[in-house]
Amino acid sequence: MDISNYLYLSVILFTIGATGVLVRRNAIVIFMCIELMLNAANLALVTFSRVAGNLEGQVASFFTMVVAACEVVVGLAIIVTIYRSRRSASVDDASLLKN
Amino acid sequence: MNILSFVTLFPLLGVVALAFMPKTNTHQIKIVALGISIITMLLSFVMALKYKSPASGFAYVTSHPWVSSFHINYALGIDGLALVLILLTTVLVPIVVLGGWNESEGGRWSVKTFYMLILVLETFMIGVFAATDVFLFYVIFEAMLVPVYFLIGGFGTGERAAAALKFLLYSLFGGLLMLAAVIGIYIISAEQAIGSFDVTALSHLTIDHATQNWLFLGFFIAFAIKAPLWPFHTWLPGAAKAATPGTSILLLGVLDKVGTYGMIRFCLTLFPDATKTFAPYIIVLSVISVIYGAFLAIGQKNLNSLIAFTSISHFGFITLGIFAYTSQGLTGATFYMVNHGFSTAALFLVGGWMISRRKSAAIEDFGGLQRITPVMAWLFFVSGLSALALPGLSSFVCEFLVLLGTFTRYPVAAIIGTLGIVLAALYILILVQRTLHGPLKSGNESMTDLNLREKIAIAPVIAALVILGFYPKPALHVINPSTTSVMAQMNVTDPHVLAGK
Amino acid sequence: MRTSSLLVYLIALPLFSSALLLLLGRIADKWGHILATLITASTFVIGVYEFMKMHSQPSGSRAVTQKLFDWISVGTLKVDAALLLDQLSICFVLLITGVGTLIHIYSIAYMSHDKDRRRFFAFLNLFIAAMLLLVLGDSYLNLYVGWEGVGLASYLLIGFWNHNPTYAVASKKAFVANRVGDLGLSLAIMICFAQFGTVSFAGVKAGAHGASSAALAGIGAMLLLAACGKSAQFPLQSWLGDAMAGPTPVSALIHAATMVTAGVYLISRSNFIFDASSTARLLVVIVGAITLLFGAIIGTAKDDIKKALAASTMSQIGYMILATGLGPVGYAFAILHLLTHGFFKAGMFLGAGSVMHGMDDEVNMRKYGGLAKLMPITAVTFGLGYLAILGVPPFAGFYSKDKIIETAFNAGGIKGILLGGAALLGAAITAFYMTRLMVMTFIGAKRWKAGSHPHESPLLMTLPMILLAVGSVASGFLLSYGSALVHWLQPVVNSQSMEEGKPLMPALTVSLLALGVVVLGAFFAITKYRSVSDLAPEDVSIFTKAARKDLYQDLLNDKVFVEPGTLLTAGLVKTDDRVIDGFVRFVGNFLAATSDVLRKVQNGFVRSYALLMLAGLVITVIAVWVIGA
Amino acid sequence: MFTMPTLNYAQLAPILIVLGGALLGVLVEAFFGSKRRGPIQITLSLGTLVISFAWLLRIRNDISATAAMGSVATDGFGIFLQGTILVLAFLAVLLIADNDHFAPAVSALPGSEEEAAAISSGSRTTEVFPLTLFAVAGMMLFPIASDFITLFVALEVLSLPLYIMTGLSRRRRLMSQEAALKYFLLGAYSSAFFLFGIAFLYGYSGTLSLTDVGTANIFSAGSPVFLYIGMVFLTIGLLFKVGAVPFHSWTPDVYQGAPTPITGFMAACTKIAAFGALLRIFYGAFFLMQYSWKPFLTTIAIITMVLGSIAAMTQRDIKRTLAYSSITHAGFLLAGVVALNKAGLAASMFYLVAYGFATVGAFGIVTLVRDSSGEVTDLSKWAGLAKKSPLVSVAMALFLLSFGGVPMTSGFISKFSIFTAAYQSGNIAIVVVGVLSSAIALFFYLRVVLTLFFQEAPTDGVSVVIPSIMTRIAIGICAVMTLLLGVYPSLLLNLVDTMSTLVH
Repeated sequence: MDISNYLYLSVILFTIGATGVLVRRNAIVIFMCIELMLNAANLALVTFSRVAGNLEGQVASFFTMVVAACEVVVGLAIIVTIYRSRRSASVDDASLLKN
Repeated sequence: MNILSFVTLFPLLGVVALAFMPKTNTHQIKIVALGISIITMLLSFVMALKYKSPASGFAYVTSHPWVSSFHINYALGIDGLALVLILLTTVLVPIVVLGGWNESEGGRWSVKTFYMLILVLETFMIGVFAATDVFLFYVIFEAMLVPVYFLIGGFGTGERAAAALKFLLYSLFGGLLMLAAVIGIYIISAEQAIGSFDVTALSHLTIDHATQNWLFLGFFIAFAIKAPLWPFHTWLPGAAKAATPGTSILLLGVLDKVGTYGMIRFCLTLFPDATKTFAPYIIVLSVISVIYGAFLAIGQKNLNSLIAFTSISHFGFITLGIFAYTSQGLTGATFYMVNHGFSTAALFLVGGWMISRRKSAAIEDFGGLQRITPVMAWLFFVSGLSALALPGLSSFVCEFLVLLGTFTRYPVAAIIGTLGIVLAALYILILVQRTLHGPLKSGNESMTDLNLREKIAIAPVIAALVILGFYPKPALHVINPSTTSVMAQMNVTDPHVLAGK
Repeated sequence: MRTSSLLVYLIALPLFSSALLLLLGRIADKWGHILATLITASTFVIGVYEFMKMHSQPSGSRAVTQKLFDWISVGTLKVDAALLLDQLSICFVLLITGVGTLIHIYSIAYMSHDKDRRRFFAFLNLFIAAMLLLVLGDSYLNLYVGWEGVGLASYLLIGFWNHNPTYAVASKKAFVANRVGDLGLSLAIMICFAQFGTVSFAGVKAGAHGASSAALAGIGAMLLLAACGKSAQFPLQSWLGDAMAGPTPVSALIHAATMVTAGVYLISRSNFIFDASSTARLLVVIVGAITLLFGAIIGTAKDDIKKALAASTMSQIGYMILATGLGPVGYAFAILHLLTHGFFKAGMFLGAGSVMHGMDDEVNMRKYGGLAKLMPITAVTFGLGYLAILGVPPFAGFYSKDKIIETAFNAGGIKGILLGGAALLGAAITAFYMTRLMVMTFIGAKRWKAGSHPHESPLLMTLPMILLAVGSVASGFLLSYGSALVHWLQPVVNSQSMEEGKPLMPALTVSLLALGVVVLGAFFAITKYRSVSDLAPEDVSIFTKAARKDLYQDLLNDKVFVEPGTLLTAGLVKTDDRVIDGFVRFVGNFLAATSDVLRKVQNGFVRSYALLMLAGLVITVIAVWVIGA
Repeated sequence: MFTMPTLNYAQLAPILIVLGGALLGVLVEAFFGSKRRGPIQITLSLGTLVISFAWLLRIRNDISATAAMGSVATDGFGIFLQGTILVLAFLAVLLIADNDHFAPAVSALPGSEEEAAAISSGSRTTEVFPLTLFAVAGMMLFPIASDFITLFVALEVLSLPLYIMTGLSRRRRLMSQEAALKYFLLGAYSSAFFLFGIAFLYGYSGTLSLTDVGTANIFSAGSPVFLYIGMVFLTIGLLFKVGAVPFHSWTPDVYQGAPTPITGFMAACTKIAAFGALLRIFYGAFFLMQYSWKPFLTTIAIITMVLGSIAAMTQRDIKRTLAYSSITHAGFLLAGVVALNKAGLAASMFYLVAYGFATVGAFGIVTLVRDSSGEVTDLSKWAGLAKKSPLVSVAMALFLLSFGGVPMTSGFISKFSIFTAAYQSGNIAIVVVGVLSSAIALFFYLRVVLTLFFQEAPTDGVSVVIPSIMTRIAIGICAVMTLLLGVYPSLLLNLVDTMSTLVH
């Protein structure tokens, strides 16, 4: 299989993620879309690692996973807190700060 | 420390002294402020007496590195142009302090703050004329706005906050344009030699024409706003209306002169080619200023804004003289700066006393003052005569020189400008008639005439107007070499005599 | 050239005395008028002394100078504060100080009831100083200082009772009209400097022949404008009538004898300009001719004795101006008429003042009548002045006015006939209105207000009137005996240089003609005004109405200058706020509106923020791609 | 096969010390009672920062590209910025130390009994101190990172604590939480772009080293499309952090919602770190392909300056105003980035210092202005404050004038040097726009000054609480520095001249 197909997949995933952030209201879902974008980037890293013939890309993807995990911790904490206060995880409800 | 630095920084000593005085002891604070400003004045007299016109460049030169990365120096030095303006400053400050003895009270802040601001301002005002480093000039040019802003906003009347803001925004806007030009000329100097802000060094640069034009405009617009020249003038009447008389005197008498001073010191000498390119247009603006300011003055209902518009008209004359770049024009314009300082000071002082006694600045509230307060009325009249440039008073000498100098290069402009002398008669005499003549208007009955302090405050101003009118030689003697050197730097000569010789 | 250190005192003494009286205030109330009068008298003494000295010199070296100090020295412009006393200026010095002294004396009595008499004398002395500077300055710029100085003094004196709003307005009007003239003088000086590089009389004279005719015409026209302002000539004449608001001695001194003749001095002094420019001369004679008729016509309709005299002054100065435009010999005749006029008109004004003094300051001649019996001295002195102004031989006016009429006829061609005709017509009208004045005031029935007790004035007032009357009688003969004045002025104005053309008609014919029209005018007036109503009739001809309104010059000024000016001012005030400041406000509002839009974009929804980011990203990628490709 | 990396610990020590301090802080949270934690944490944090700074001084001349196998570059530029971050963090910690700003029980529902109990028990949130230290460590790493992995990790290390800290406000909890959510979501979103950009740059050059990307692209046959995508995505991740338009939307909301000392901290330090990284990347890695990015970065700089200042004009909240001000300053700093000359680098360094002091100082003052319900950020309530508290008002005016670039304040020298550098690079358009937007920006700074000094105080006015000694010190230092750097800028200018070196 042509290696560029991996890239296409990566780009498509990234686009889905980026669009998902825009169209979904639920903070958790949005957050999942962002994770999807990170994973798309991971896929690209691994693919390029293959093309370049070195391991740097693969190592980077491990770092990414770890960082993503940290992000989950922090992110979920924030989302849960706000859910408790507002009884809603919709990001559109949280719009006190504006103008 | 040379005497110039000393004169410049001396008022700061007063600021320090005032800072340690208790707020409540207002009388003592005033005495100290007055004392400091008088000593500064005497020091500047000493400096003036020892002054000898330098063959080229500046006298009392001093220079210390300030920001070495950009070759910025604390560099001071004066020529005749700067000297007369410094003297104007040091003379006016004690007069303002004495004349406006009570105007610091009832402000938003304490009397102490008022005089600290005044003295800080004095240092800035002297420094701005003494600076020979463009950057230093720029810094002071901008920094001096801050004390004025607080003086207007904190101690003024009426729409003082808005007026102060408008003043500051206009000035800073101009200043920013100038900053771009300051940077530009510095970069050019860095390209041609070692970077420098020294005004003499900068005048030796060769700058291509297009760049000169842009840099010129950067400086010029800043100065035109400051001066102010039509159509950049709309901040002035509001500021004059809101400010205390003392502040107005310093604002119109000295601060605005920085604009016209800058035109000579920087626009003409640094960008001679651009000056020649733009001069005709600026002459047109100046003539408009002269006529427009006069008409607007006629149409004013408020005493202070009337004086402000007369100043716009007078500044038109000054820029006319500058951009005619003839000996008579330049010397006349410089001398005009000094005389306008005194003449405006006189008007604002007496006007201020009238307003504070009447508790109103509306012209229609006055009437028949000559019968009840003759001394005040007379002084107001004499101040008015100075504004309309009556021969025998110093303003005549300079106005005439300006017109004469302009005529030899731009006859049409001078002819139109001369209409200004008729309009000046109108705006002054209408004002005099409405306020001083006629039967006593109700509301004026309890006005009191000037007291001794007020008489002492205004006496030197009137004396200066009369003495310099009859015997302007000392001033002209000092100014002439500067004019010559400016014209030499511009590489221009006076127009030839058309016939006769 | 000879120098004299005395000249400066002519100016310094009265100036000093004026300053002293003003600064000392009430302290000087008791003796101020005496000091002022003595000072003026002393300047007369100096004048006479200088005249004696000058007279003893040969004709070519009579001029005296005194350099005081460098006044203005900038570039090539060098103006000294220097004085020049020559044959021309000595005439003025003597007139100013002589008449001035008399009027000071008169004023001591006239103003004795005014609590501000000290101030009045201070102003008078200020005027004397400025007027002497005007005639003594050795350059146009020095002259200009005096020129505006007398304007100031005139302003102060017209508005001496400025608590009366009308008087205050009158003084303002006078100053502004004068300023219009001053504008002309300024421009003339500027052209002189641009042309010759100097503004001194000597320098300009030396260079005049090298200048272009356009430049000379320009200078001439501007000097004429200056003269029109100061000497109340058409079209700047309208202030003079209003100027009668000032105390009567002021009218006599400033607005009859001296200041208003400064225009004549200016043109005579600038003879080298006018001699070189026929265009300028033509303008001068036109202005002179128009004004002499204008003033005369106005004079016929005035009931206010002072205004009638003022109109007469205007007209008489018109004669002088006309004369100055008639070439070299005209200058001498102009000066001659100026001097004789100085005597008889000042005398008549003082007479009018004396009448007012006796009539509780009544100025309306319709309330006079039959005063000759009660005020014999006044009536006689006034009558002598009357004969002089009519030009009845051998009174002073005869010598001067006839010469002007004669010279006018001799100007040649149509011009000569027109000018001569105008001058002759003026003489007839003069006779008419002066006779009317005499008749209404001194003869006929009493039309006094109840409670008036007319009486003769005290000696202090009558003495100057008598002395001036002597002048009215004798001065013409003395000055023109053997063409004394013409010879005297010759070195200055070159008055004999021009070959006189073949006269249109012999001098005797002119004199007879003039006398004829005068008699006619006087007779007409006597018949018409034998009986006068004490109220001005309303059903008068359109000409009378026009004359009463000063021939609508004020109306014209209002319509052409004042009203458009007022509108323009109001318009500019609005423009300043709405257009210029409005533009700045517009920029501010525009920015604020943009700012509001940006605030709306910041809507608080996190997803729209993300959209903004994404949009920014996409645009950036495309842009970079396009630029890179 | 695993090779032991050789690490130069001496050069990494400043970061390690901060990380160590942070870990100690975590232990303190675990082992000390709530009453005693406060003083200990404050001392610990301040101590850590001081020691780290002292160490930094020791190694200030050790320049090396290989301190961590090429992953970090310790050069004059990096060390200078690290030092700046430490100093400003120190001042920010002094502000943070004021007990009043943080929710006593973050997990408790706003308004719940649980919260009331926490308040009455006087317990305080001390987690904020170790979080701050973690963020500081990330910030210190960010500008010296010289490979993409380190860059990414540093970005996250600095960001994640900030997300949490944003949500800790004691008052207006809902807003604070909302700010945290927004900051987190948008931050993560931008991180994703950032990472995707890294992936494509890697695809283009086959290396993750910044240095090698810089040189690889000349020889590589890799598609420039990868380069463009990679570069733009990466840049946008960074532009998000500095708050450049149109990636700025989070700034006003987060600045407003976050506890004010935290706002001050992140406004100053994040900006320094992010600009540090930007400058290193564009002066280093992307230097040779400036033709491709200079136009778009210039455009962004211009848009940022103009829109930032215009948007600020009509703000009514002081914190939002300062947020837009920080956006505008990002625009000016970008002008320094695109200048691409040594003067530009030095100017940016000076600018960051000056801006940092003024920012911490200004937010420090915001913490002091309160009414009964806590901090008041509504500008209309600030009217006439100068009458009651002249000193505080004068200090605030000083900071605002410095932001506006009025001479005699540090902000003026900053602008002057940035514009000089931009002019020198021939980019006169950016100078002109910069000057004009400065004028607009001045309007809103002066409007605040006017409100403070010339308006009449409302009846339900606010008052300035008597600041704690620590807050006083922080604001005092900021004010003195702002004035000093304006009056005698040579102090710092000479330093940045020598320190403005980059190793590749």
